[in-house]
Amino acid sequence: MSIAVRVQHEDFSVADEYQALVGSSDCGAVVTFTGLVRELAEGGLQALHLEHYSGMTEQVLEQVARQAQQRWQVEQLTIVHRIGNLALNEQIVFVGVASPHRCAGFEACMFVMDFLKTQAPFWKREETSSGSAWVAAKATDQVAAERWQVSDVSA
Amino acid sequence: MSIAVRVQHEDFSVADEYQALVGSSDCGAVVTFTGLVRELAEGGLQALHLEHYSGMTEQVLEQVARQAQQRWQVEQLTIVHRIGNLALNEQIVFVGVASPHRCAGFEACMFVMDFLKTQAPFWKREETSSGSAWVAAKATDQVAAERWQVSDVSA
Amino acid sequence: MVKVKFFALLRERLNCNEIDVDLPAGATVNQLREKLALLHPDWTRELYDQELLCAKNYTFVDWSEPLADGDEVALFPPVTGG
Amino acid sequence: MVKVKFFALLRERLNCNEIDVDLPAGATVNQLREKLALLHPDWTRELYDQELLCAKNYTFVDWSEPLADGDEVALFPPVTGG
Repeated sequence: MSIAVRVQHEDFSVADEYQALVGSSDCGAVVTFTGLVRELAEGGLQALHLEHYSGMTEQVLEQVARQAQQRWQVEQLTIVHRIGNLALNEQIVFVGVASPHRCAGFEACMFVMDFLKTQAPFWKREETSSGSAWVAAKATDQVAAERWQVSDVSA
Repeated sequence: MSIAVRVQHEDFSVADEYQALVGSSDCGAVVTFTGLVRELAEGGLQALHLEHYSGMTEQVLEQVARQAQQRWQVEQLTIVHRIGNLALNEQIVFVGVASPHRCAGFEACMFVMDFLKTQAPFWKREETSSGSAWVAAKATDQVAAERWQVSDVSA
Repeated sequence: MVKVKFFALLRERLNCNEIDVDLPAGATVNQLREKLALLHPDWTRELYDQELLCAKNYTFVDWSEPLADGDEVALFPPVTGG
Repeated sequence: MVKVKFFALLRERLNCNEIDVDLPAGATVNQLREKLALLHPDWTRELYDQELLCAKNYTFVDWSEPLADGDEVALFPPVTGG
């Protein structure tokens, strides 16, 4: 059982992350999630800026990963999150899980994403043709995290 | 909205499949599942043989993919399943979903895997040091498929 | 004439990949099974396995499904792919 | 002495990345907030935003959390990563 957490400016390679996950022995199921910079409903997105709280971010991500490993049978769990300026269609976040069983893999991956979205100190600012604005938190993300009924990821 | 279904002897590249998924425009979330040949609990697995019902398999997989696209907002859905002889740790199956939202991506990917497991005419035979045996269907797979409450994928 | 295909463990146990069967018009898959058991009494136990699945022309059907000339029927055990 | 960091929209609105604050022993995060509002009355509205989150030494805490000399406190809006 092993955890890898990285917060970085550089892009990541899903191919390399996948290979690292299957390199861990005897995993029958590998689930990956990749989040990318999307165009806005109203259009005009020029770039996304990602701010984070260095030190706390890494700690929260490791706690979330450890909680996932406690709840599900997970052999390898990788979280990579980018910071800084990202262009349209660039990769933002990767969560990969290698598990003996597909249900455990899917649930652990969803759990990590739901808690990352609501607990990890990252903030997005959207640069559009009409200016720059911080992204508002989504109630749906809060609801998604609450379905796991874990009150405190820092526990 | 596009679907790709392949049943093949050759291995597949998760890196290439991922690139094809993100190549579809404006997908904020890409979820992939990869199933690999696992060692048995009791050990001794030498190879896995995968038989299928040519013609029906492809049709069932396309129906499952279309159902996923009807239920969730999915821009691109890829299913690749191998047949023939596979060695330990080889890749068996890939399901990839590009979606505007992560929850839709996760659910569509799980749905496809659950129905593939219970509806697509593939059969596994395990070759071990003590002989060869067909794999028995798992009740847990049936339960996983039933949670989606779709009575008939061929509808 | 209906073409019947067998797969996996069933194919091995019957030692038969496929067989053509003459059926009266409107016969069901269950009547096809009865005819197969008459033609091959040693297949009876496998053909009446409770878990056996059947498909007609690449689509899952019930045993009560009516058959027409030229249909392809497949009989097989529960699937185990993925 | 406690170090206070601000992030994202809050940092921009206060026009302040971080500030050191002297506090009596055993003061809470809420008392830290009161002191900040006394020192910078124009920050009051932002500091009392209902959605504001606080962390002490990289861990989320309640406003009633007691602080000690050398602690690092962070105040920030709801997170929006991923």
